[in-house]
Amino acid sequence: MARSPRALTLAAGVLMLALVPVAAELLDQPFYVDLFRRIMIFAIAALSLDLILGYGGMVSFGHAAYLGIGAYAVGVLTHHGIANGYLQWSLAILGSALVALAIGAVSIRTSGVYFIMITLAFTQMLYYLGISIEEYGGDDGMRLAVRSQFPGLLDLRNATAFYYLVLGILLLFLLLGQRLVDARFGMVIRAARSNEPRARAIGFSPYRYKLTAFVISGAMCGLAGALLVNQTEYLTPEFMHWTRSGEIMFMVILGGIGTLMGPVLGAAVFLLLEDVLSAWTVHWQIILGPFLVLVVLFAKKGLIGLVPDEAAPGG
Amino acid sequence: MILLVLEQTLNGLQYGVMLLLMAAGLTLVFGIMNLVNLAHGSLYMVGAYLATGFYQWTGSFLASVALALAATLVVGIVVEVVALRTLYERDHLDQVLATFGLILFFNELIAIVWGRAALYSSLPGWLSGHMQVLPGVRYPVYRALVILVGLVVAALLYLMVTRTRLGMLIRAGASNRTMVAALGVNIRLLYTVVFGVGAALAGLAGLIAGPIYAVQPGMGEQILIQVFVVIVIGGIGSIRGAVVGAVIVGMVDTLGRAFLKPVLSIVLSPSAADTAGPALASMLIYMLMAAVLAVRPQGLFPVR
Amino acid sequence: MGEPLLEVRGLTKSFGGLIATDRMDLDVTEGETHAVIGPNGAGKTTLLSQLSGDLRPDAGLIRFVGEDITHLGAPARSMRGLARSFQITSIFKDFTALDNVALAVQAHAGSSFRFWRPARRERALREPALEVLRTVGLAERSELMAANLAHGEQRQLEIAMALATRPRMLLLDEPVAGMGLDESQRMIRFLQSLKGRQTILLVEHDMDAVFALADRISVMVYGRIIASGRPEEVRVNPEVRQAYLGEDTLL
Amino acid sequence: MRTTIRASLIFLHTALMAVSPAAAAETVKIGFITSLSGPAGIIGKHMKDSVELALDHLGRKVGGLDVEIIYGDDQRKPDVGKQLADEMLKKHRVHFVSGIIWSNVMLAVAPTVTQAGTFMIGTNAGPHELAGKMCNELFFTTSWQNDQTPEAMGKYMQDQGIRDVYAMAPNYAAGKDMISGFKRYFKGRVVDEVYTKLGQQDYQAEISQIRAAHPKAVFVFYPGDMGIQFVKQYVQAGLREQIPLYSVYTIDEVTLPALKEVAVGIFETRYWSPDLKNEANQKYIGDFRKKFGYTPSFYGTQSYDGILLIDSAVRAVKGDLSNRKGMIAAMRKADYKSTRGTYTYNVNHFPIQNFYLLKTVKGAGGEVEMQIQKTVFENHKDAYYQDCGMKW
Repeated sequence: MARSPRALTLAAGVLMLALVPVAAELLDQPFYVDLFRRIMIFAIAALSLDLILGYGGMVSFGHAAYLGIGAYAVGVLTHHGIANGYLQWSLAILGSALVALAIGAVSIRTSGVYFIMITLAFTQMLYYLGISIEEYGGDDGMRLAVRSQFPGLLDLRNATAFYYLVLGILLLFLLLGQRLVDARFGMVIRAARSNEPRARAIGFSPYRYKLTAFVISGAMCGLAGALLVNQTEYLTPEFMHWTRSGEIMFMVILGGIGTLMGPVLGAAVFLLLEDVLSAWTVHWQIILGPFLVLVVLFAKKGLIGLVPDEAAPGG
Repeated sequence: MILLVLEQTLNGLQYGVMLLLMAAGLTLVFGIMNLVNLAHGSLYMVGAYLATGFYQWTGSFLASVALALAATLVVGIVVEVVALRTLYERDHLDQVLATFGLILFFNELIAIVWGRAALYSSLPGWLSGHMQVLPGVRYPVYRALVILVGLVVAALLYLMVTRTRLGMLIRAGASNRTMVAALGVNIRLLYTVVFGVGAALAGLAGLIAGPIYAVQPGMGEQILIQVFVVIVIGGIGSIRGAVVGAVIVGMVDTLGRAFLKPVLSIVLSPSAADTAGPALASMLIYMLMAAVLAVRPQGLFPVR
Repeated sequence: MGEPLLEVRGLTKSFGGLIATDRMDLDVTEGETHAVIGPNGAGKTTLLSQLSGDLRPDAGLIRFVGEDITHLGAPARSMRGLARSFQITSIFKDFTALDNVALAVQAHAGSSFRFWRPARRERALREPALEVLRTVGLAERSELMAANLAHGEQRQLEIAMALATRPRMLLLDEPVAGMGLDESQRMIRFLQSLKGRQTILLVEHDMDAVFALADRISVMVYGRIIASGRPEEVRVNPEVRQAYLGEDTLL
Repeated sequence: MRTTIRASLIFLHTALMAVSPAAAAETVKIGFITSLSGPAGIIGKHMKDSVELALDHLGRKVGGLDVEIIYGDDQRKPDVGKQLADEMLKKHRVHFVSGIIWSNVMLAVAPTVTQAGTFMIGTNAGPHELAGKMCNELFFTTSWQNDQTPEAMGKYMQDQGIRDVYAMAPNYAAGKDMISGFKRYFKGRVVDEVYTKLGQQDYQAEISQIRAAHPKAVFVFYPGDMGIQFVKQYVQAGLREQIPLYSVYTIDEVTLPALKEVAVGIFETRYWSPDLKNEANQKYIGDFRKKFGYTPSFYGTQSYDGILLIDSAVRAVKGDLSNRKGMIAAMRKADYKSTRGTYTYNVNHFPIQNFYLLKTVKGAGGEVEMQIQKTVFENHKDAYYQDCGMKW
């Protein structure tokens, strides 16, 4: 394991991410701390999606919902004068988990396109709900008066401290994800994705496992939402727009579905590409669109597929 | 009041018809090729642009309709052959993403060719009046025509699916594609034709929409999601489901917008009804869809 | 012969106008190998699917070890000791052979809501799984991806998965279908080795296999059992000969 | 060069550098954020073209210094806008951030910019927060506070003695602000207030409700494509001739080409119109049409004005970009040739300006255009400036 090309890539990637603030400092380009922090936040969201998409076979086209719930948890508490980060982030995780439980309970009964569309529909509902709540800015959203506060731990106003916190969470989730997919639980959801009738025939009731995975994924994405609103210092229902769900999905596919590093890589490439292309031409979407099609058609394993892997079974 | 309810019912029907024109093509393509085509909205947009362009060029509304229909059919066939054909055997995830990419491409292409500003599109004089449906109920002629067109298309689709050889192949293809192939039918050609028909239907919806809505890049996505709600409620792949779903969604959405607030204000305070009414009205069709799927996970008319 | 292990009464299932199972009765006694035969389209696989819980019957009763299981789903039946193999090979193709079997063991070895310890390093799962693979003769192939196994091996793997759930009764849907002569001989020998230790309900087309294995045979035609008895009784039953007119030579 | 020393880090730097920062103190750097892609991209185009025209008029110099403009596409998303602002501040080290169409993007961006000690020159969005409690000495706008325009319409309709008005807007914050701004001056009976789904396409149901309610007039706020669809359908339903339509931000030079004669007879209020007779405006309109081949909108004039305002500030401090106090003082004078004519700044750095009633008419050449009918407000102040703590 330690010597496999992917492990080396992971190590190199982590090292590079860890050095970003140092490099930014040396080059006097603090912007890159912000940019890479944003990338890592979306990487967390993409990673959470991949747990159910890549490993569980659940094509959720509404993952932006949890990004929104997490963001609203922080934004709403701040709005009411509660800036305590422990409280806010717990609520973000808990709230997303509960919403995921409700959405999942209905959605997982369906499959295929129905699942895609019902997750989309639920997210649309939440999006319009967000737009309608005037108290929290409606469509305009509202500014976050202060970033979440962690007295005695760290200060999110410090760009570097915030950066390393996000990096820490990303690494933690990578580790948790790795344990999860290899543990008994992960084997069940992967088996159900591979062949659900067979999984049922040997005695698994996939529904409970899939629902649990869905909730875990939602909770993780909720934390990403809490991070995103702190990054942006702005709360907006735009976080829940359906194209956002599509983008997160694209990050997963671009990087490599059914792997843990893939979504991280995908988030980085997608956001950097967007940044570079949109600075280059206003018609950047005419490049991004066909690029997306080509990735889907010809690079099924995503970018991570370019890095050789020892025959890791089961996926 | 009764006249108003009647008029709103007519409005709901008319909106349902617009949704049906889109939904029919989408559900046809799904039912037969098992393809989730998010770019269906792009074909709708193409139809609207071409019709607007042809109208300005020819000066004849009817000629522009005919030309735009034919042209959208061609565009649909080209898209099918170039990009979508390879997606039939892929899973839904790939289809969703690739066609999402196509949306970006088409929107930008249209923006490059026609600019980002909304186009001027209007009705010929003979269609812009209104008629007396019932004493006290005036209805725009064009909207009445839309209802008529929708009913005709629905009838034609029904006949095509139940009475023609193509329809038979379509039904057979939906249930057993190897069998159809074994019968010596060129299945590739069949798929291309079906996709072309679906595209033309989307184009028809688009060109009808042109004079009522804003003709601009991205116009397809605004209606697309609602169309998905329609076919999901109806049962994906079922023409009958699309018809029923479209009418239900059209009615629920229209009547919700019209009467939800007054009804709510009976039970709630006026200001609460002011807030809750529009919020609920915009979520109504999604709630309906969730409710339908909770009870019937395959929609109202499951295909398989 | 005491209480039958599996008891089917009045089982009925129809698809549209087509009746696949028609008020059918069937008993399987503990320890026996019971074969259900019948011409194509007689409804054998539909019967098996109803027994395993993959299909809901329209009417009738299924009792297993004295318990009414008619309304239980497939997982619950698996938990009660019913294990099936599928006519069309159904395995986890992107897992190794050993993973496949270990998953079956896992389903019957305590809770799977465990999130931390790698399942592939749980000896309590791997060792019994390897043991079962050894019994079916796939031990050397255990680390191969299931998709890369030969067809016959995949059929063996399927039986191994069923066995790994430690079932009280095996439901086998054409275990030798599509196999070469050698492979099917090996499979038949293996199933013979289970005889007596394992109750088996077998649906099979291959008459060699049926007569080599079955203690009792039930003949199914148009959704009904028309004859049931020991192989030599069934072989001479005129109704059966009638139903199998074209296939005389086989009998 | 620092970068040559740290060669190992160059890849990171160069790979991400879309625009190379040939930083020289003599160059004024302006970051201009607007929506360039997506349906709203048309507004961004009006703004961007106007910025370019302003630079042409200034001889490609701002305050006598070389100028570099960095455009950013916010995609109408607040978080993307915020990221662009960070990029402009920290990577490009701009001296001014300008542009911004949407209130929500503005609310995300403006504090980020001003907290970094950089000027934010808004050229469209005027959310009330920035006019009131969140006002800042580094924030200026060349547009208006959101409520002012509907206030003018409310005033006009009140003055006309119109009663029984039916009010409609999309169901989002700006929609509600518009109606409350309208009601601040309109004291007659509001038959009903209806909020429709944001981005709604079909208004036939609402139009039937309007007809049934028999109002004397209809007031709406439907920006962009929503406006095109609402107005078309309103006219197709034959209501234009029965119930006059008064609107804000619905008929403008962006939507007019898509509406043409459909919009004839509809009233708008606004602080600017293409037919405003002042030298700066006529020069702007004339040159704009010549260069870009279409008629600019108020989005354009504001952006044009924004660059001129920056120019006036840099000129006043003789190119000393570190002299913030001097530039603030200069901008407060609004000492430049605005396309709206002269105006002054309120304490919150929002313009005190006239508002006019406009009507869509068929012009002499057969072209459909908007013309000023009368002045509704002279030197109108916004409703929030008293909440702003700035004193000067």
